[in-house]
Amino acid sequence: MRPEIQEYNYDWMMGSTLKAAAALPTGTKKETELTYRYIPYYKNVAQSFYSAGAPGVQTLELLAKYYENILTAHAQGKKICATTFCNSPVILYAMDIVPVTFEILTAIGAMVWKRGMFDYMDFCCETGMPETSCSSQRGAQGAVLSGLSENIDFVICDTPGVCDTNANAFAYLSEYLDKPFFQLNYPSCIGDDRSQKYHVDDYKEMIKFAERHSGNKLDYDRLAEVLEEVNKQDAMIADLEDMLMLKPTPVPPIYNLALYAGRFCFSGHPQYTKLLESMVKTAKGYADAGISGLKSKEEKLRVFMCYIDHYTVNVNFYNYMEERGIANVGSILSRNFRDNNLYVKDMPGSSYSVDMSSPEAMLDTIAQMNARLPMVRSIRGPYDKKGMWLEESLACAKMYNADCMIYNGTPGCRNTWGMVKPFARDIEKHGYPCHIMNDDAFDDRVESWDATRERLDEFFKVRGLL
Amino acid sequence: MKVFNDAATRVQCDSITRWKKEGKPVVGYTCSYTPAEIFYAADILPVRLRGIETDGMEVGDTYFGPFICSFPKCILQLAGKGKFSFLDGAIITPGCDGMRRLDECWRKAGEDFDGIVPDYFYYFDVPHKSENHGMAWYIEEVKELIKSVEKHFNVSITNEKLTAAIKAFNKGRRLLNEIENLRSKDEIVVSGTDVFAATIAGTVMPRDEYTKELKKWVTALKKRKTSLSKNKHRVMLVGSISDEIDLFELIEDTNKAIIAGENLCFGIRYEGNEIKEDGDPIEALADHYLGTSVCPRMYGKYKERLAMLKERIERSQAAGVIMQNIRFCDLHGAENALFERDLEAIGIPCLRVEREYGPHIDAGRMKLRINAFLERIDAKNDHKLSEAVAVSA
Amino acid sequence: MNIVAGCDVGSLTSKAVIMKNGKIIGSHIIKSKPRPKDSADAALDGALAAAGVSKEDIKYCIGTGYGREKIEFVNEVVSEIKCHGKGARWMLPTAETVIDIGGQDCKVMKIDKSGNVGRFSANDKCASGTGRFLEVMANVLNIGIDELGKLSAKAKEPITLASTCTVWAQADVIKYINSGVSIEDIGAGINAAMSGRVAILVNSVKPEGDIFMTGGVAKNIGVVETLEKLIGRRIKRARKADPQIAGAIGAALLSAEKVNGNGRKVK
Amino acid sequence: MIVAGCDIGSLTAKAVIMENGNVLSDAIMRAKTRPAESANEVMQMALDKAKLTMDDIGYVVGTGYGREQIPFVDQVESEISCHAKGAFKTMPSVRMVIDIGGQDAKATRMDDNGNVARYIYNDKCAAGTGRFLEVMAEALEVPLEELGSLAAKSTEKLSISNQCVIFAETEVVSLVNEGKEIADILNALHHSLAKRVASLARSIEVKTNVVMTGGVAKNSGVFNALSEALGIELKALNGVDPQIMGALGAALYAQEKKELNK
Repeated sequence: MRPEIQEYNYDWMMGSTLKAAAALPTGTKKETELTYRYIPYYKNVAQSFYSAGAPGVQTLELLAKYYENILTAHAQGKKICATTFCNSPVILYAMDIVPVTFEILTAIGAMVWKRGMFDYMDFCCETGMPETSCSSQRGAQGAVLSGLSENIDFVICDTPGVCDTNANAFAYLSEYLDKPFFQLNYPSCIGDDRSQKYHVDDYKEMIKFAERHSGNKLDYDRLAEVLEEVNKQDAMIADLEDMLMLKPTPVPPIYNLALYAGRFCFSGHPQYTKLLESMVKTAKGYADAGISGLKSKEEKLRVFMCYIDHYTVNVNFYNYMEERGIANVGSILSRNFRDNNLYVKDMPGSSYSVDMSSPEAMLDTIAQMNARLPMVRSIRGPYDKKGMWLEESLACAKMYNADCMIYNGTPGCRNTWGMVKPFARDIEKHGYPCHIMNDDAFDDRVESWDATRERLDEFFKVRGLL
Repeated sequence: MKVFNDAATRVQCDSITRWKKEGKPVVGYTCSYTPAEIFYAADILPVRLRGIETDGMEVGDTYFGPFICSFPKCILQLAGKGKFSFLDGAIITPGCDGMRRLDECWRKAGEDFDGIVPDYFYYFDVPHKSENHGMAWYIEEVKELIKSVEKHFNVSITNEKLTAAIKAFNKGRRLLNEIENLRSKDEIVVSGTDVFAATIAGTVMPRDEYTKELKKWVTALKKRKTSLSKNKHRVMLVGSISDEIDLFELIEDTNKAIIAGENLCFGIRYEGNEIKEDGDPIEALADHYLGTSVCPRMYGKYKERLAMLKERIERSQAAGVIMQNIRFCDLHGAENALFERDLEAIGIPCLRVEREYGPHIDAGRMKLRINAFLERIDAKNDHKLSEAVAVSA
Repeated sequence: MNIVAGCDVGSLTSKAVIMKNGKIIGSHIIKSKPRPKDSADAALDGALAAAGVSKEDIKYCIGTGYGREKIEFVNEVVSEIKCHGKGARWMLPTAETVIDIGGQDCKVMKIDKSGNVGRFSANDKCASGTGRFLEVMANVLNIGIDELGKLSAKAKEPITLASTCTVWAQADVIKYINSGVSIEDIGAGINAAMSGRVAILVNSVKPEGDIFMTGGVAKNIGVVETLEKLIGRRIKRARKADPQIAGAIGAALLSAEKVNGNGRKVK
Repeated sequence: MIVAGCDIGSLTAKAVIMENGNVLSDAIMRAKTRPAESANEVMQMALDKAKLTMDDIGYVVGTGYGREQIPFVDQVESEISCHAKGAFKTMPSVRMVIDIGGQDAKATRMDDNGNVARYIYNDKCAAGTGRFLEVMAEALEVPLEELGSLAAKSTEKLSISNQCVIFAETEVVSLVNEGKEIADILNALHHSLAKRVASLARSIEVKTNVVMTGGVAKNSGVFNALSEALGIELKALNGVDPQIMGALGAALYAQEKKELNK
C-alpha cells in the first residue's frame, strides 16, 4: 500500500469527504465554484447527487452519518461489528451495536475517489487473499486489515450458502485479525416450513453470539421501536417500487442506489426514513405531473438489472443511463420482499411480514426478513427452482415492463458466473434481450469503463433497443 | 498397485466396467459430503466424480462462466462428452459455489446433448455448519436421500445394512491409516504418488474389491525394506481439490522430494477417518461426513484445521508444505495464505502456488517453483548443519 | 585458474557470464531464439569471445532460466529463483529482498547473507506483470522498451489500464492512442499497471532490509520509480553489473562454489 | 449510386465498394497503428481497383475496432451487425455467424429476416482470437496464410491447454523443444482455438446453417476443427471472401441508407 494512503484514517477521510460534499449545495455559488476547482474528479460525481435533488444530498448526509457512527462508536462504549450487505442492520441497531458493511463502503470509495479503492483492494491480496475474490469486500476490508480504519470487535456474516467469496472474505478477516466470527447459513431453498424454521434457529444463535460479544442484551422494546420504523420504511419502499411500474417511471436511476444503500446502512433507523420520505415526495411529484424521473424527462428504454446495478466507479453507469434516456427499473437489490409488495403475489412463500405481537413473533419477523435480503433470497439455490433467480427476474421484468435485462457483477461472483450463461439463455427464451457485462462494478482495472460503455451501446443498438 | 493405478487414472476404470457388466447400478457424487455407505447398503456402486482425462473445455465453457474453477468445468466436459454414460445417478452438493452450479449446468447441457444427464439426478443440500440445527438439517437431508434412493432404485436401505456398510468401509479406512503409520517412520518405503493413487482408488472402486486389494498391498508394503526417502526432503501437499496423480509425480520426479503426507479432500483427509460402528448409523455417518469436515467451506473453523494440519505435519515429519489452489478457488486460496503465515511463523517452510486443474497442468512453471522451494529447504538444512558444526567445534 | 560460467536462458532473452576468481571477465545478452539450446550456445559463445577464453577453459557451468533443461553444455541446472538471489547478493551485498521480473514471470524473494533464498512468491496468474507485458505494450506504442521507461517522468495524467490481461490491455492502449491521449500518459499508465501488479507481490513477502531488482525490467526507470512509490521504499541500484545478467551471475557463482570443491570440466 | 463499407480491425483493414448492391471492388491490408491511416489507405486501394475516386462515393459506413477513427465515414455500425448483414446477404439461409477477429471472437445468431437475435463475445482472455493464432505463427515462424495447409499434414494428436495467449506461446515453444512436428502443433492450436470458439457459439445455442467470417475463416485448419467441435458442417460462403464480410455488411448498410434517402 502506498505510504501516503497510510497517513490517513480511512473512516475519517471518507466521513469528512462525504460531509463536506453534503454541505456544498448550501454554500454560495462562488464557494461551490471554488470547491469544484479543487475536486476536478469528484465534481461529476458530486453533481450527479446534487442533481437528484434533496434525496441526493440526503444520501450523502446519510453516508456521512454512517462513517460518523463508526468513528465515534468506541468513544461511546459501543461495539463495532463487521458485516455484509446481505445482513440487515436492524438487529444490530436494536442491540446498540454499530455495523460496518464492507460492500457499501467499497461502493462509496469507488464513487468518491479517482483511484477508487484500488490501494485497499490490493492490500488484501498483499496479505494473501486471492485476487480472484470479490472486489466488493476487498475494498473496505483492506482498510480494516491494514489497521487504517476503526478496529472492529467481531464479525457476523450471513452469506454461507449464498456466496462463497463473500463468506470466505469475512472468515478470512476474522482469522487474520483474530476476531470472533459468526455465520448465518442458508439452505438452498426458501418458503417451505423446514427452511423457515432453519432461518429462525440460526438467527437465534446469532443473537446469542451478538449478546455475548457486545455485552448488550437484546432489548425487545427497542426491537419493537426499530421494527416500527422498518414498517414505515417498507411502506415507502413499496410506494417507490409501485412508482417504478409507471411508464415513464418517475423514479430517477440513482434512487435505486440510494434505496438499497440506505436500507443496508440504516434499516430501522430514522435517518433512512427521512431519505425515503424525500425520495417518495420527489418521485410522487414527477408521477403526478406524469413525467419521467430522468433528467432529460424522456424515457427511451426500461432496463431491469437482473443482478446488481451498482457500477459505482465514478458513478459512470448512472450517468450513462441518464445520458441515454434509460430508466432503471431496479435490480434484485432493490427488492425487499415485504408482503405489501405487488411482486410477491406470484411468488408464495417468498415474502415476510412484520408481526410485533410478542418477542417470539418479532424474532420470527426479523429472521424471515433477513432471509429475504437480495442475494440471500434469490441466488441461494438452483436458479430455475421455485422462488429463485429466474422466477424473480422474470416476475420483475414483466411487472416493471422492462425492455431488456442486464447482468452486472464482479468477477468474484463465483455463484452467479457459474450459472449466468444458462440463465441468460432462459431469459432470452422468455423474450427479454439479455446483456452480460464483463466488468467489475468496483474496479475498472478489470475492464475499462470505455470498453464497458462501448459494449452497452452495441447491445442497445444491435438488439434494436435504442 | 496396478488395479489402483487403473482406478486412479481412468474415469471408467476396469472395476466400474466389471460392476456394470453384472447389471448393477452406479451413482456418481461430488465432494466429500455424500455418505457413500448409503449406496453400498443398496448394492449400488458409489463413484466420486472426477475431472481427469479431459482434452478440451468446449462443453464446460459453454455453460459455466469465465471465472469458475476448472474442476467442475472438467466434470461437465466429461459429462458432455458421454464419458459418464456408465452413471445411473448423480448427486450434486453445494460443496462450493462452482460445484453447486454443476447442477444447473449439467441439466441445461442435457437439453443440448442427448442422454448425458443420468435418470437419477439429485441435489443434496449440505449446510455450512455442523452445530445444532446445522447437524439436524444434514441428518434430515441424509434421510431424504435414502428415501429417494430407495424409491428410484427400488431397494431397501435399513439401519442394519448401513451399519454393515460402515463396518465394510472402516476396514479400508484402517488400512489407509496403517499406511500413514508406515509413512511416519524415519525411512519411507512407498512413494507419495502410489499412496495417493491407492487412496483415490477407494473413491471409485467397489468397496469389497478395494479392501481386498488394499490389504494385499499393505501386507506387501510392510515387508519392503528399501528406503525411498534417503537424501530427499519430506514434503506435504495440501490445498484445493486434487485427484491428479501427475501433480504428485511432478513433485517426486524432481528426485529431491518425497511426499510424506497430504491433506487433500480426495486423499487421507476424508478417506482415513473411521466411523463409529455402534449406535444410530445415520448419526454416525453425519458425524463423520459433516461433523469432521475440514473443508474451508465450513467457515469459522480455521483454528481446528490449522491444528490438524500441524498434527499431520508432525506425524509425517515433513520439512516443508506445498500449498496449491486451483485458480478461482478463493476458499483454499485464502486459507493457504493463513496456513503459510502461521506455519512460517513456527519455522516450517511453505510454498504457495495457484494453478489450473486439468490436462497439462502448467508443468514448467510449477516445476520451477517446486525446485526453488526444495533448494530453499536445502539451504536451510545446510545452514542448520553448519550451525551444528559450529556448536560442536 | 578457476574459470566458471553461468547461463540463463529466459523466454525473452538469454544471458551468459564467465567469471574468474569472483570477477566477471565476460558476459553476453541475446534475444532468445525459438530453441533454448541455440540461445544457450549463442549466449555462451558471445561471453567466451568477450572474455577471450575458450569453452575448454571453463571448469564448471550451471544453467538456469526457463530453458535450463535444454542447455547441452552445463554440468548442472538450478532454478532461476536461487540464481537471482545469489547474483543479487553479489551485486548488492546488503540486499535482503530481491525482485526479479522475467519475461513471463515475476518473483520476489528474501535472501540471507549468503544469497540463499528464504520465502519467495511468484505470480502464477497472467502474463500481465511480466516483461512480456511491457514488450507487447512497447510494440503497440512503436517505441523501444527503454523509451517506455522514460515516459513516466513526463506524464501529466497517467491513464488507468485494464490490467488483468495483456492482450486486453493492448486493446485499451490502442483505444487511448486513437483518442489522442499523449504517449507519455499512456506510457506512464502502462508502467503503473505493471508496477501495481508487482507491488502486490513485493508487499506480500513483507520486504526487509535493502531491496534490489534484477532482470531486464530493472532497467525500466518508469516501472522502478512507480514501484518505489507504491511500496513506499527505495529500490537500491548497483553499478557492479547489468541487473539483467544477475541470474547468469548467480549461476556462475554457484559454479565457482562447486569448483572450490572438486573442479570438473565442461562437457 | 456508389457506396462503400470500411472495416478497420485491429489486425487488418478492409474496404468494399458497391453499386446498386453489386460489389465493384474490395481491398484488404494489414492495419497500421492508427486506424485513420489504415482507413485512408485501404479505401484508396479499393478505389484504385474500381477506378474511382472518393468523390464518386455517395455514402460510407464504417465498422470494426477502429470505426470511430475513420475520417470519411457517414455512419458507423457494429461489427456484429455488419458481419450478420454481409453473411445473410451472401447466403440467405445463414442463421449464425462466427467471426474470429483480432481482439475477440464473436458468435451471432440471426432470425429468419437476418436480424440479430443474440450474440456473444469471448470471455475475458484473448485466447480464442485471431491474435492467438498470430502470436503462435510468429513463435513457430510460419506465415499466417500457410497455417491451414501445414496443419493438414499433421499425424500426431497433441493438445494445447493454456488459457493465456502468452503462456500458450510458451507451451508451444516447449512442444517445439520436445521435437514435436510443427504440423502437429498447429493442428493442436487450431483445435484448441476451435473448441474455445465452439463453446461461445453453443452458449447462445447453435442450430444449423452456421458460417464463419473474418480472416481466420480462410484457415482451413480452424474451419475444419470448428466444424468438428460444433458437431455440424460449417457452410462455405458461396465463394465470397469471408474476410470482407464486415466491410460488405457495412456497404450494404450504406446502400440501404441511400435508398431510404432517395
